[in-house]
Amino acid sequence: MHHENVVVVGAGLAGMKASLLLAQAGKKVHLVETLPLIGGKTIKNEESFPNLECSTCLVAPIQQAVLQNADIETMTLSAVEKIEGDKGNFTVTVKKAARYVKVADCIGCGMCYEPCPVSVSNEWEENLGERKAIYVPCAGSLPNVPTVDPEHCLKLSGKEECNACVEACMFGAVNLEDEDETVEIEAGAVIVATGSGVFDVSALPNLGYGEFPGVYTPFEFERLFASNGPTLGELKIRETEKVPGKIAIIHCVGRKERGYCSGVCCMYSFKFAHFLKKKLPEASVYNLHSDICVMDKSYQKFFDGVNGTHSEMLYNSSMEELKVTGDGDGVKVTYLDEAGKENELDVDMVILAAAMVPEEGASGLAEVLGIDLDALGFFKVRGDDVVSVESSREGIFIAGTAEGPKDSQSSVIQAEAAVGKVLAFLDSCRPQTAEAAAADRQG
Amino acid sequence: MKAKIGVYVCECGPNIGQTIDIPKVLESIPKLEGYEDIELVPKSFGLLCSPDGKEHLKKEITENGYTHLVIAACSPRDHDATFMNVCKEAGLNPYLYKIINIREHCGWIIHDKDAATDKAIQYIRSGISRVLYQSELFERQLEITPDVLVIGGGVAGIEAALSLACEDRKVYLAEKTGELGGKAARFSSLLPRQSQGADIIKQKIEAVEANENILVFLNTELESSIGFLGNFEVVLDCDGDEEKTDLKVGAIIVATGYRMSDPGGQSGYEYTDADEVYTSLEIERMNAGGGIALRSGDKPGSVALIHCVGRQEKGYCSRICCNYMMKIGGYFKGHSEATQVTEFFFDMCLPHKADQQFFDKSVGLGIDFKRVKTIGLSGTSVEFTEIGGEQQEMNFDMVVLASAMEPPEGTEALAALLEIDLDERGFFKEAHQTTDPVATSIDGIFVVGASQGPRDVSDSMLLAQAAAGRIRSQLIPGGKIVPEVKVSEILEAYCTGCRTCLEVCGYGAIYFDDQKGISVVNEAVCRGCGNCFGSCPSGALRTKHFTNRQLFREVTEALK
Amino acid sequence: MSSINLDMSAPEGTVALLRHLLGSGKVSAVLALRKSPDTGAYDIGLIADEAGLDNAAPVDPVMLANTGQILSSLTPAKKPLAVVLKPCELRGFVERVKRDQGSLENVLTISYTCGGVFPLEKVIGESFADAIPGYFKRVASGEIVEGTREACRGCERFIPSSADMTIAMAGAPGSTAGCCIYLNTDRARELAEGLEGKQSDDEFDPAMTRELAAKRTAEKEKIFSSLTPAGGGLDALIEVFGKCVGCHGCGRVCPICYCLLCDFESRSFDYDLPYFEKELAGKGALRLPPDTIFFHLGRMTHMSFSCVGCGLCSDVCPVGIPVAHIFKKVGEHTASLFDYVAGRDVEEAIPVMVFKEEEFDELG
Amino acid sequence: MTEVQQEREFTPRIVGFLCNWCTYAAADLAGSTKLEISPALTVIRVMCSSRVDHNLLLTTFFSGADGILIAGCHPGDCHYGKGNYYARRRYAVLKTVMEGLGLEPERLQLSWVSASEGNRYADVVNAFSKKIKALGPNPINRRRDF
Amino acid sequence: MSDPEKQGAGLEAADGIKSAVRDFLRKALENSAADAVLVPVRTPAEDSYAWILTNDPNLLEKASPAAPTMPVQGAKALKSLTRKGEGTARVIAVMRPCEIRAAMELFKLNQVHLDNITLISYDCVGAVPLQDYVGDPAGSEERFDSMLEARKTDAAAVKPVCRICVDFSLVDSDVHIGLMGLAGESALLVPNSEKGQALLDTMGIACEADVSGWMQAVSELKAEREGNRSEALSATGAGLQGLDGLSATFADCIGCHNCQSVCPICYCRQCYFDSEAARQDPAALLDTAIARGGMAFPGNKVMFHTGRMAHMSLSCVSCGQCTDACPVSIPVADIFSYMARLTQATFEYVAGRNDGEPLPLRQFKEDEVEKVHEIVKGAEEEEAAHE
Repeated sequence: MHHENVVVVGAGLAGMKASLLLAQAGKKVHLVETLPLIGGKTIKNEESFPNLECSTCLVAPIQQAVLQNADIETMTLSAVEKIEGDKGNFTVTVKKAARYVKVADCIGCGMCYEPCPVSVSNEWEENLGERKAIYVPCAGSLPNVPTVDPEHCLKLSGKEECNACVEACMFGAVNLEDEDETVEIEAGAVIVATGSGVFDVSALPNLGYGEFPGVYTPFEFERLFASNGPTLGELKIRETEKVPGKIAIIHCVGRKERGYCSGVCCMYSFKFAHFLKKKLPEASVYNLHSDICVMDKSYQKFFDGVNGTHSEMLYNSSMEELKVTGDGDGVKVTYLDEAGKENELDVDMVILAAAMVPEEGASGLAEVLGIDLDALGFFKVRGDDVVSVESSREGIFIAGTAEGPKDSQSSVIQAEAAVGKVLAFLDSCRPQTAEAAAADRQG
Repeated sequence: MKAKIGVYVCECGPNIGQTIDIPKVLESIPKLEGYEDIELVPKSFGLLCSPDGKEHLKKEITENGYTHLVIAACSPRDHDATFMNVCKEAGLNPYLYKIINIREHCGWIIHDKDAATDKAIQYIRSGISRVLYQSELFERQLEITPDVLVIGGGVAGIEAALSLACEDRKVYLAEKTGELGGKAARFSSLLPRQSQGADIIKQKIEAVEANENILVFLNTELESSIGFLGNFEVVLDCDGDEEKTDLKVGAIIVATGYRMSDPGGQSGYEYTDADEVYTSLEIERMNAGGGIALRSGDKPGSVALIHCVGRQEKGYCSRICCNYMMKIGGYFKGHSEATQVTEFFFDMCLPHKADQQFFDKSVGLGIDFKRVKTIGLSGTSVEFTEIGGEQQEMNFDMVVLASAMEPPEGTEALAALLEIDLDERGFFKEAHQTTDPVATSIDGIFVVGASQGPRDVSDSMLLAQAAAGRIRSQLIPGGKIVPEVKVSEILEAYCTGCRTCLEVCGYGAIYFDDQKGISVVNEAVCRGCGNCFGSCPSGALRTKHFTNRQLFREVTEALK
Repeated sequence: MSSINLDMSAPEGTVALLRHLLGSGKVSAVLALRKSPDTGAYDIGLIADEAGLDNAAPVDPVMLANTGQILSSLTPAKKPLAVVLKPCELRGFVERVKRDQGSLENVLTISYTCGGVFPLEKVIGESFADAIPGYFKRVASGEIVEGTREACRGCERFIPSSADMTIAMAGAPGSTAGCCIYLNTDRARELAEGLEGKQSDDEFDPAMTRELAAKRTAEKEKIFSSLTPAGGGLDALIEVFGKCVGCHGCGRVCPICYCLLCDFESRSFDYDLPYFEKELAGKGALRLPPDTIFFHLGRMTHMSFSCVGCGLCSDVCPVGIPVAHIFKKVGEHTASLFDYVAGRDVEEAIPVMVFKEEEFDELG
Repeated sequence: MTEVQQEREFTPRIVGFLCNWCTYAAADLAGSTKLEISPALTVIRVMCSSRVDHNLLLTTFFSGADGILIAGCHPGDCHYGKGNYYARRRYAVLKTVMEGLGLEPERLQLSWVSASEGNRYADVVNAFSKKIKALGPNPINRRRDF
Repeated sequence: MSDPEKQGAGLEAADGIKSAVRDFLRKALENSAADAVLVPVRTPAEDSYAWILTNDPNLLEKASPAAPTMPVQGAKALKSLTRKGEGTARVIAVMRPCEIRAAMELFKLNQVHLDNITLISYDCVGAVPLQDYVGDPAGSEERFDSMLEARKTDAAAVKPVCRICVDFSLVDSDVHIGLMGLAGESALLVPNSEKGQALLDTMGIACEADVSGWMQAVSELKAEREGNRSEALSATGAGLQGLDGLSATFADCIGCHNCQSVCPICYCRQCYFDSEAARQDPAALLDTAIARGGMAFPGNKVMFHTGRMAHMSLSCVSCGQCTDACPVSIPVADIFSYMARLTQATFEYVAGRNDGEPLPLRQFKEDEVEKVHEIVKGAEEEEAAHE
C-alpha cells in the first residue's frame, strides 16, 4: 500500500512554499504547525534584507494562498507524536491541541479579546507586549482566529468561573469544552521544515542580557521596530522608555560557542543599522564585528550602502573580552579593537546578533521521526558528498533552517529541492507493474 | 433580458450587524435612482461565508435566476474566492458577481453608525452599477509538454537533468563544449567536504549517458526560443550538422555556470606570465594532472594564497573562495607538510554550518592565516598590512589568486534571446531574490547553479534540484495549466503598434505582430497587473474585469 | 389648441417657454445655446435649474457644434429633456436616430424657422453682440441676412420638419410682434399646458415662408454654380480639395459621420513601403499622406444622401474648403435618386438600407 | 444650496485607487484593528498602482472628485516587480500638468503604504482628507460651464 | 550646437536658396545617391503645398524645399510612408527642424522607420500661418521668399511659435543646410551623421568649409530667442491658471479636435477622448448636470486639452500645427509649448533628439530624477507631517 499525500512539519517560509508546490502538483498536504499562526519567523520582521521589502507584503500572499488552498490541510497548535510504517506508507500521528475556538465558525472579529480579564505578556512579541488569555499573537495573524491559552484562562486553569469570551462571541465559536485530539494521517512522505531558534544570549553573562533593559536580542528588536508590533514601531527602550541615541550592534554572539558562523547575522545587523537610521536619523550606530559575511551576490552592495553612512564599523578582536556593563540608565560596551587595545563605548542600546541554533523541539522530533541530528543538533541530511535534503530515513526530507543556518533565499531553494525529491520519491514508490498495482490497492 | 441582481448583505454577526443599520440599507436599495429598469433583490443573511450561508446563497442564485450578484460583506482578500466558487457551483459566471467590503471599509473604520450605513449604501450602489458593466470570463486550460531543455552541461545542468528525466518526461541537455561535467569535473576534491570530486561528477555523467530519457547535445547552443510555460518552441544549433534541431519543451533551465575573472587586470597585482602566479583553477588542473609544481618542476617551498582578488572591483563576495582556498591550502599541505602555506584574507566567509570546522581543520594543518587590511602583489612578493599591524613584505615561491567568479561570455546574448533579465552584476536575475530564487521573470524559464550567482558545487546542485521541484509540480505529464483569467487584451483597431506596453511589461507577456503591426497580449503569460493599460495613451488596451468603464462606475457612484 | 402666442419677441418667448418647462418640472433639463454674461462666449448648455436659464440664448445665430450630435449622447434619456435645435440640427438628430445613435424617447424637440447663423470667426469676434438685435429684425422681415454663413444663405430647409414645437421666426411675418409657438404633437400640447399666452388653433403654414424659401433656393443655385469650375470631374476635385490638410475635422464635426473610428484612419488605410515603391515606379510621384481626395469621396458615398446641410464642415476646415456645399450638392443629387430628404421624418428609411424592386430599371 | 452652505456641510469626496497587494491589505489591517478612518474616502481596488492611467484620473478629477489618492507598495516592493516605478512617473507627469495649469495639484496624491502599515494607512487617509477638507470642494462641482 | 570640429561644404546659392537645394536634390537623384525625394510641392491650384514623394528630377522644378507654410507636418508624411516598416527605396526628405524633431519622437514611438531615410534640415526662418497663406498665397510667397533670402525672420509674417522658436537650426538630421549669418550667395551643407556624410561622399561633395561664422550667428539668435521664449511662455502660463483661466482660454473651443488630428505627436489612431471607452453614459451626464445646475457642451473641453498635455507634451516639438488648424483661433501651440517646457524638465528630457534617450514613460530610475522626487516627496512629506 502506498500513499500520495505528504505531511509537512512547520509552516514557516520553507514549509509553506513546499506545501504550495506539492498542492500544485496535485498532492494532498497536511501542514503541521505548533504555533496558533502560520508564517514562521519571517513575519516577525518589518522588512527583509537585502531589498528591504515589507515582509508582510512578501509573506501574506503566501499565507493566504496556503489557507485558501483546498489541497492543504493546515493544522495549527499541532505536533507530530508518532510515525509508523516506512517509505511511501507512513502513518503519522499528530496531536492537535485544543484551540477552544472553532476555526470554521470564527470570523476573526476580535470581539472576544476585550472582555477577557486576564492579561499576560505576549511571548510571540518577545514579551515586549501583553495579550489576553484568548488572543491572536499579533494584528494580521493568519489564520485570523484566536486561541485560548489554558494555562492562564481563568476557567480552564480552574481559577474561577469565567465565560466572558464565550458570551462575547456572536458566532458561538468559542468553546472552552474543546479538547485535544489525535489524528492519524497516512502519508507517502514527510518534509521537516521546523526552522531554527536563536542562541540563548543569557548564557553569556558578560553581555548583560536580562541585566540591563537596553540589551536586546535580534527578534526583540525586530518586534520593537515592527509597525504592527507592541509599540507600533516606536523605538523606546523598555522600562526606561528612552529613545536610544547611540546603539551598538554586537556581531558573532554565540559563534564560538556554537562552532559555526550563521551566515545571516551580519546582514540583519546591517539591516538594523538601516532601520535605526531611518527612524532615528540623529542616532549613532556602531557595528562591532569580526568576519563580515556577505556571501550573496547582492549582499556586499547592501553592506557598502550601510557602511559608514548608517553605521560605524568597529573591529572587535575578541568576543571573550567583550563586556557589556551598566552605566546609569545607559550601557557601556568594553571591547578590544583591531590592535588589541581596550576601548569603551557608551550607548543606550545594545543589540546582540545571536547565532541561529536548532529549534528547541528538534531533538524530540528527531526521536519521534527516527532521524539523525548532526553534531551541531541540526537535522542531518544524507550524502557526504553534497548538501542534500534527504534525512537519514528514506521518505523523510529536510528543508530550511532546520537543516542549518541559512538566509530565506537558501531556505526556499531547499524547500523547492525537497519538493522535487518528494515527487520523484513518490513516483518511485508507485507500483511499477499491474499486479503490484492491484496488490497495492488491496493494501 | 432584464437584469435581475441579487444584493446580499452579510451581517457577519455584530461586525456588520451592529456597526451598520442593515434594515436601512435593504430599504434603500429598491429606491436607488437610475435602476428602474433593473430588478434588485435585496436580502440579508447571518453569516454568508459559513457552510449554511454558502448553501443558502447557492440555492437563492439558482431559484431566483439572478443575472448578477452583489455581496456586501468583508474584504475580497478574505472571501472573494469563496463566493466565486459559490457562483460557479450555482451556475452563475463568477465574473458577474462583486463583493463589497462594507466591514473593513465601513463598519469597522467609521465609528458613527449612520455615517457607516450611508457609506455602505454608497459602496453597494457602486457595486450594483459595476456588475452591470462586468462581463462573463472563462477559465481556459492549456495542453502542456512536460519535457525540459537544460542549457549547460556542468554539475548544475547534469543534476537538473537527472532530477527531472523519467519515463514520461524527456530532458534535452545542451552543452556548448564537447564534453559534460564543466569545470568541476577537473576538481580533485569537492566542497564542502573534500570528497573525491572527479569521481562524483564522473558517476553523474555516466548516469546521464545511461539514462534513455536524457538526450545530450554536445557542441550545441540555443538559437531561438519562443513560447511560454508548458509550450516553448526552441531551436538548437548543433555545431557540425547543418539542419537545426527543433524541440517543443515545457520549461527551460539555464545552467551556464561562471568563469573566473582575470586577476591580471587587477590594480595592485603586478606580475607577468613568467612569474609563479596562478589562479585557483590552474592549481586545480595541475593537481588533477601531474601534481602542483613550479615551472622549473620543483615543488614550491612557500606558497601565498590570496583571497578576495577583485572583490572590491566586482562589488560582491564570491562566496566560495575562502573555502576553496583552504581546500587548495590542504592540497599543498597534503603533498608536503613542510610547505609553508600562508593565506591572506580580509573576512573569512564561512556560510555553511560545516565551514567553521573546515577552517579549524585547516589551521590544524599548519596553514598560516593572516587577516589583512591591505594587500598588493609584485611578482611573487606580497606586500600587506595585517589588521592591527604594520605594513610588511614577504616573498614566496608561488602565489595563488582567488579571483572573483563572474558570468561567462555569452550570458547577455542568452538573456536577450530568452528575454529574461540580468542583474546589475551581469548574473541572471531571479523572479524574486528571496521568495522565488530559481525562477525568472518569464514563467517556465529557470536559472540554476553559478549562472544565478557565485555558488559551490553542492549549492549548484541544490538549485538544480529546486528547479526540478518547480517543474515537477508545475508541469505534470498529461496535465494542463490554467492561465490567469483577468488578463489584458489589446483592441486591434486602436493599437498603433508603438510598443510602449511591450516595453513596460515585466513578464514578456506582450509580443509584436509584425504582420498586423500591433502589439498582442499572450494571455497565457499575462498576470493582469494592468501596467500596460496605464502606459497606453490610445486606450487600446483593456484589463479584463478592471476596465475603465467598470472602474469608472465605481467612481461615479462615489461622487454622487 | 395647436399654437400659443406669447406677448414678447421670439427669442424672449423661447426662453419663457423653457422657463415654463423647467420651472413646472415637466422636464428635468433643457439643452440649448447659452451665452456667458461676462466673456460673451457661447456654449451649448444642459441647463438643469431656472437660474441657468438667465444665460440661455436659444435662438441666437450661432452654431458651435451640431446640437443633434450632442443630444444623441444624452439619449436614451432616463428623465424628460427639452431641446432647442435649429432645423438642420433636428434633421441631424433624426438621421442619427435612424442609425440607432440616439432616441426620441423622453425628448421634447423645439425648433424654429431659422434665419441662419454667422461664421465662427464672426461669432468669436469682439463686436458680435451688437450684430444680434439687427439680425432678428432682418430675419423676421424675411431677408437673407448679410454675413451669415454661405451654408445658411443657401439653405431652403429652414422650416423644421418633425419638431414637437415650432417657433415662428425667419420668414414668418409678424414674428416680431409676438412669439408664436406651434404645438405640432400631443406631447407638445401636453407640456405647453399652463404656459401663459394667447392660445389659438391655427397650425404652422409653410406658405407664409414661401418668399424666403424662394430667395434661399435662388441663392443656393448661385452658390452651387459658383462651386467647381466647369469641367468638373477628378481635376475639379483635385482643384478643390488640393489644399486639404487631412485633419478630417469635417468628418468629426459631421452629425452624420457617427463612426467611432473613421475607416480612413483605420489600419485598412495603412500602406507598406513596397506598395508606395510600386506606385512611385508607375507614376513617378505620389502625394503623402495618401488618399486625400479618396477620403472626401469615401465620405460622400457614405453619408452625402443624409447630409443635412448644417455647414459645420466648412466652419472647421482650416484651409477654407467649401466642404458643406460640395457635400450638399452631391447629397441632393444622390438623395433625389430615392426622393429622400435627410432628416425629414424618422420613419423614412435610409436609402441604402432598403431597396425597391422596380427602381433603377434604366441601369438594366 | 449656496456656496456658504456647501462649505459648511462639506464632506470631501475622495477616490482612492489602492493596489491589491499592499495598500488594500493595509486598509484591511486598519479595519480589523478598528482604527477610525474618514468616510470621505471611497476605496477602489486595482491590482497594481501602475494600472491607474491618466485618462481614469482625469475623468475622476473632472467628474468632481475633491481628492484622488493613488496608493501602492513601496518602491521596490511591487508585487509585479516594477509597476509602481512606472506609476510614479505617470503620476509625476500628471502632477506637473496640474501644477502648470493651477489645477490644485494637491488634490492628487500618491502614497506608498505596505501591507503591515495599517496605522500609516489610517494616518495617510485621515491626513489627506483633512487636507482636502481645508482645501474645500473641487470648484468644478460649482461650475456650469464645464 | 554639437562639436566645434564640425566641417561643412559650401552650397552655391546665387539664384536663391530654393533652387540651390533643388539642384542638390536633382544631383542626388541623378548620381543615384537616393531613389526618391520627399519634398513639399505647390498644389495645382497654387493655393497650398503638399508632400510629394518623387523620383522624377523634372518634377523637382515645382518642388519648394523650404515651403512658406506647413499645411501638413512633415513627420506625418514620413509616418504615412514608413509606419509599416522598411522598404528598399532610399529616400531623401527635406524638412523643417521641428518636422525632423517630430520625426525623431515618432521614431521612438515606432511610428516611423528611418533606416532608408536621409533627413535634410535647414535653418528655418519660420512658417507663414496656414490661414494667412490660403488667404493670400501670392503675397505670402513674396513675403516668405524675401525672409528666406534675407535669412531673417519677420515676426509679423510667421506663426507665433516660430517667433520664439529656439530649435530653428541644426537638429538631429543627417545633413543640415546652414543659412544664418552667411552671405546672400552662399549656404552650407553640414553633414550631421554617418548617413549624411555618406550621402555627401557619394555625391562627391567634400567638406572643407569653415562653419564657425554660421554657428556663431545661430547661437546668437538662439540666445536672443531663449529669453523671449521663456517670457512668452510664462505669460501664456499665467493666463491659464485655474478653472477660470482654463475655461476662459478654451471658451471658444468647439471640440473639433483638429489640434489633435494635425499634431504630429498625437499618433493614436483614435484619440482616447473620442473613443467608446471615454463615453459617459447619458444618465451619468444628466445627473452631473442636475447636481451642478448645468453643464457645457461640447463636453470635456478642458479635460481633453489637459489629457492631451498629459499624453503628448513630453514629446511636443512646438511646431504650431495645432494653432493653424484651430477654427476658433485658440493659441493652442503656445499653451502646449508652455506645458511641454514643464513636463520635459521634470524628466530632464528634450523632445526631438535622437540621442538614444528612451521616452520618459518607458523607463524609470529606481532612485528617481530630482523633479519626480520633489513631486513624490512632496506627497510623502505631507504624510510624514501627520504621522
